[in-house]
Amino acid sequence: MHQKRRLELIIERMALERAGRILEAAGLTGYTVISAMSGYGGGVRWSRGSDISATQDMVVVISIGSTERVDAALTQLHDLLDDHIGVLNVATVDVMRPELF
Amino acid sequence: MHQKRRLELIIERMALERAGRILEAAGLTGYTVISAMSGYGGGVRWSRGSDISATQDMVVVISIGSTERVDAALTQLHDLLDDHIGVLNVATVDVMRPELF
Amino acid sequence: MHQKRRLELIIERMALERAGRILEAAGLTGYTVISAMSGYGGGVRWSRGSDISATQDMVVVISIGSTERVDAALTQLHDLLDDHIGVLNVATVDVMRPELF
Amino acid sequence: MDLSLALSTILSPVVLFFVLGLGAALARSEMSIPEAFAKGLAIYLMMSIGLKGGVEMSHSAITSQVAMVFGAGLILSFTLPLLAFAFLRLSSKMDRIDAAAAAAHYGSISVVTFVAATQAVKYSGLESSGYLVAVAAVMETPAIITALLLAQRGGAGTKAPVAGSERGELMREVFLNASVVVLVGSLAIGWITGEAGMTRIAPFFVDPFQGVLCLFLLDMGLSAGRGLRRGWRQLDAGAVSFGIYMPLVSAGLAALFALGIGMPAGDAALLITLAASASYIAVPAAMRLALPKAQPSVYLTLSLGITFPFNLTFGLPIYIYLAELVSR
Amino acid sequence: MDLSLALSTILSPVVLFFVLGLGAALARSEMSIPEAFAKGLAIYLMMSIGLKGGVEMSHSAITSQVAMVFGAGLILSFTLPLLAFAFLRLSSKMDRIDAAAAAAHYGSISVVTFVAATQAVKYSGLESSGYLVAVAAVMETPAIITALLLAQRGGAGTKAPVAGSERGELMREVFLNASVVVLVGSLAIGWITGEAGMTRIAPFFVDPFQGVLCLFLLDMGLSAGRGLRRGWRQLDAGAVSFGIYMPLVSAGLAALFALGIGMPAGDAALLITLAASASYIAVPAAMRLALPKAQPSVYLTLSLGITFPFNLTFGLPIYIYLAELVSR
Amino acid sequence: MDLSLALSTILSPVVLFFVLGLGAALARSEMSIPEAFAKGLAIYLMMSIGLKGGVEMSHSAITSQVAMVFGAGLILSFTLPLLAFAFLRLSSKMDRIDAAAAAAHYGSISVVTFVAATQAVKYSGLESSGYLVAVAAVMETPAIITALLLAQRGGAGTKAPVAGSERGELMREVFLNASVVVLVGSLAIGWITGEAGMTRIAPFFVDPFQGVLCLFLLDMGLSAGRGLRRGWRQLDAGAVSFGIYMPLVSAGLAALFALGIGMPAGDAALLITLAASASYIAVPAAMRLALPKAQPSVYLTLSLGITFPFNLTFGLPIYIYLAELVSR
Ligand SMILES: Nc1ncnc2c1ncn2[C@@H]1O[C@H](COP(=O)(O)O)[C@@H](O)[C@H]1O
Ligand SMILES: Nc1ncnc2c1ncn2[C@@H]1O[C@H](COP(=O)(O)O)[C@@H](O)[C@H]1O
Ligand SMILES: Nc1ncnc2c1ncn2[C@@H]1O[C@H](COP(=O)(O)O)[C@@H](O)[C@H]1O
Ligand code: NA
Ligand code: NA
Ligand code: NA
Repeated sequence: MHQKRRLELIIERMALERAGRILEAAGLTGYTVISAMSGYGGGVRWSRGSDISATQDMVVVISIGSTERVDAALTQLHDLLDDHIGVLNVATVDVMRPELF
Repeated sequence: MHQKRRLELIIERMALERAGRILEAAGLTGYTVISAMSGYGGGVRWSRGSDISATQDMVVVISIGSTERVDAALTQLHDLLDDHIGVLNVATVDVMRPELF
Repeated sequence: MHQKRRLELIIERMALERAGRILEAAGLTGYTVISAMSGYGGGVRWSRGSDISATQDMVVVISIGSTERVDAALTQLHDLLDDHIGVLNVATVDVMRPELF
Repeated sequence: MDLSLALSTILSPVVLFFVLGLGAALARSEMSIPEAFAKGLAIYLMMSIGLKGGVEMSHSAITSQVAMVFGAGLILSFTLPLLAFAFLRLSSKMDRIDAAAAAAHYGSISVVTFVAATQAVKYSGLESSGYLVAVAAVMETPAIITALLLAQRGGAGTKAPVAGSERGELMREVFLNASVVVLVGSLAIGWITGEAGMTRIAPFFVDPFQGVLCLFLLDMGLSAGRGLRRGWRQLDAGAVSFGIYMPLVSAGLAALFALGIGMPAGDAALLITLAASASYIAVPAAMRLALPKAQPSVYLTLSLGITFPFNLTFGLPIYIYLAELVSR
Repeated sequence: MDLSLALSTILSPVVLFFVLGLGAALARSEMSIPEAFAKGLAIYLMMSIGLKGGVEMSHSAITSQVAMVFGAGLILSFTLPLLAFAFLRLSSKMDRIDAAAAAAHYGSISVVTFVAATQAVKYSGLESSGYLVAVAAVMETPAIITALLLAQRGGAGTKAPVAGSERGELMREVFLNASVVVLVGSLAIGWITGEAGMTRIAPFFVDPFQGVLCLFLLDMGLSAGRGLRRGWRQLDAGAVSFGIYMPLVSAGLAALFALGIGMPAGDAALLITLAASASYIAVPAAMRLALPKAQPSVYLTLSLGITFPFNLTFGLPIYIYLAELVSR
Repeated sequence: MDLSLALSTILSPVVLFFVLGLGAALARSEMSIPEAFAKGLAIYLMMSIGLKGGVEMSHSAITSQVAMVFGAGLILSFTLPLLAFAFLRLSSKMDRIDAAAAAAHYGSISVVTFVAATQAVKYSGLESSGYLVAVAAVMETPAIITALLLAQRGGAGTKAPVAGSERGELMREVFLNASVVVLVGSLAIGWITGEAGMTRIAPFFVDPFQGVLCLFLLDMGLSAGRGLRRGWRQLDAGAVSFGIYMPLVSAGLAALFALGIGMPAGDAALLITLAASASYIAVPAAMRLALPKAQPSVYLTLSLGITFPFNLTFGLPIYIYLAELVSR
């Protein structure tokens, strides 16, 4: 197994395309997006089904990549999270086919 | 980057509010909930679309927080999982803005 | 806390049952499936809502298990990913009830 | 018993679509009706019967007979779980907590079975009153209280509350769940706006009703079939037979009430159906909160996998027949 | 002002279902209408009013009065945010960027309020013209431009673009969002196919319309109630009162335009309603892209939690009354 | 060829909504119809045509002509993939496995194209028979078998089965997928309950049908447009032209069968449309299981992005014209 980095970005849906462009520009080969159902932050609970504007929806973006590529994305993502609602974490994971990432 | 803990709780949807209250009481600043589509456990497969009562639905709760706060939640979550269906895991992750968690 | 492995398989929905059978055969006690909303790979973006055939949908499978069981699944999953679209990563996590996995 | 009526109930499109779904699920078809779509249809069905019931209620005064039917409904919902619990403990190997949880389902009601009954009653040439929708709403919850008392007598009462639980969460789940809100709300709206308000919305809430019910029951069939496939191993022969004789026992008791009150046949058929039907949405949710240690696969398989299909196919003609007997 | 008309608007099934949803959410019921289902209904409603408007437009020529109404709509959408911004800065503690974002909502429109108004107008015995659907579409976006200019004057203009943003993404969101595409598209299709095309699809797009609106407004009520419960702490008294007096101010201005142009009462009522209504779907989305630092809970609570309920219940009868005044 | 008929087909609301969706997607609008809602509508459409077909079949006996049409459908579904495969290998750069997978789509059918054809036939003043729904169901799967044989001849047959695969999973997918279950099931239910059962559910399954089709085709347009935007780079000129000439070739062959059998014009038009249409739901799913190495973006773009739009707009009038030619 080979070590890679797993980036997990929880961000408002409206900023998803911007986050995607950043990941793509950093050379990450792929990412997968999951839509969140509800959440809590800043003392407030929200939930998807109950907001007709859907403006407050959050998504979870997962991207597996090499340390360099993930790091390359981080500065820009940091800036994005200056403007948009969200949090980010990175973990070390093992993969079987390092050439994919 | 700063080390934090990532708590991942897979639990039945009906117990979600209870889990949320425990996380909030432990001082965690936020969590995000994802609804599971299907799963397998105890030798049985379930899947969301096929259960009209939705009682057997599972959700995945992700919460990033400091070691102390996550640990503070763990005892209570352990008790909750005594009564309710679910599993839990915690991992170490890196974050950029430690003050958020 | 006890160390276990967390397997995360991102795979096309049509291959989900096959992946599930592999995990079950490897003795993993459970897994949870989340349906992805969109993604990017091979230079192409896809998104669930926009594909009426749903053939290109991806899912995320999470399974917590002992190192042996996860390793037992890996060879077969490697073969599965030879045929089907997807990526896989494994991380080390802490759990409270080791007997469950 | 009029066989041709029974046959025409069983061979109605509504029941046949249910059977189609059941068959497909048992044959391991992967087909499904999206959850969001089915849940939307469920809300539509409840709004529709609520509205129709409310409009009918706006026509007629609340007589003492009506009050007695509400009383009968309440008594049935409170007491049927006692019977169900006793039967389950005697005839199956269920432990106290599983038996109490399952018993709650049989005191409560199934809105869809009720809806199917209103249609079957109508096509049998009988008439029924709108206020029975309100009786259905009233019968949803008392059974839950009885079941909790039954479970507590076994010692569950001395336990500390579940971690993270909150006072009032069960009450909210029980009294403000979707089916209570929509049924009671639509009933009130139908009652307030009356015939005039109804004519504007009839092309949506009245005309397509039967067709929507077909689509919904296709989904119910899939759900029941999948529940059965998943859960049948959890049920012993005693439990399975309970799923069939219990509705008949409840129906018999309700028929006695109908006889005593002197209800007209159509109304009696609906009260009997309510008693015979078992919940598979509201009560399971309440049980997950109140008795999380009870196994959901046990009570859901019983209620949705055995009793619901039985009621929809063989049950309804029997209940209508019974109603005609006691209303002569 | 005709009180019985006001009462019959407020006690229509459509409004009562909204109130039911609002009440259930405020009482902390967990019930919900699946998002996918509600969004599907929203598209249905927009297709329906687009088609009906288009068919009506295919009958009648575009007169100079029609052109003037479009002009009035444009002017209102461009300028109302200026007024709203000034009021918010004076009467509440909102900062520039929050006030600009909120102001955009009040220059734009709410399709559902418009739809409810067409129904209320119809049941008041008035007639309205199909082209007002096109006016609604035209009024959706100008307000966004004004709001961006207002925000920039405070220095936001000198800032670098948000990381990952792309030229054209805002334009795409604003001009190709679902409500613009479906409204304008259906209008064109109704206009092309005319009466002949419409008769085939009327059983779906015309007859059940009112009923679907009930179901949709139940969901809107839930959404508004939950928004309120979550967001009311974000609003001071000044902001809350703005949510009620601003639509009245806008209505007054629009009434002057209607008077000047000499619009018939039904059309005037719709123009007034458009001016008085505030966006809660298209504009919030645009604001998340253009002014991400503005707090969504502020503008959404104001628009969906305060103004929308006010318009739907008390607003509509007032606007119809106003329209009758200025069209005498 | 009757141009006004062609025009009226192309300018029908149904086709115009498809074009609207296609245009919106190509213009990169983010609008979408929720998947769950669209899938619910798809099930509705299949139930509706199944029921109508079944009721019609309950009226008329199964003649030898009917049997011949089933035979023709089977032969076409089995053999068209051979032709399609040969064409693709000659005219495009697709490898054997991609070509085999794509060929399967052209032997199978598109239910939505069929549905649109039934409407176009009806509005052309022709009549068609209910049993063609059954022919559609029968034509869904044979093509898959042919394609698998084609792929195996290239060596795929000697390979070990895919990891985790199970005997029977492909069969289940192919014979118990949603469209087969719902079409065949509804056909049977329509046939059993006949006219009497149908009248009760017609307000839901018959009257709104055309309108629902509009909404559904708006979604199909979005889907086709997005598929095109994503996948067009995968197709060379040979493949693109195949997407247009192949349906014409299939139509020609089917027309010969219709001529030989002596089918009436309406029925012939439907058989021709079935042959000309290409699957984009059932076959892609089967191909992911059976030939996972074939690229889905190739066959989906071809079938949904090229052939479906062609059939819906230009194809249908051509097929009706052809049917009138061969049935004189
Ligand atoms: N510590 C956290 N862990 C996981 N999700 C979080 C966390 N903090 C915030 N979120 C998510 O981000 C959303 C907005 O949070 P906030 O920015 O704190 O208002 C919340 O509703 C959660 O869905
Ligand atoms: N080891 C595991 N890894 C991931 N999810 C699990 C695991 N075990 C159980 N689950 C989830 O929890 C549900 C209930 O499992 P159980 O408590 O074993 O019946 C399953 O259907 C899965 O969704
Ligand atoms: N590095 C990655 N990280 C996360 N998800 C990925 C990654 N690569 C691919 N995916 C997912 O797998 C799908 C197919 O990718 P590909 O096999 O590269 O075409 C993508 O659309 C993503 O959803
Ligand atoms: Na009962
Ligand atoms: Na406005
Ligand atoms: Na074909």
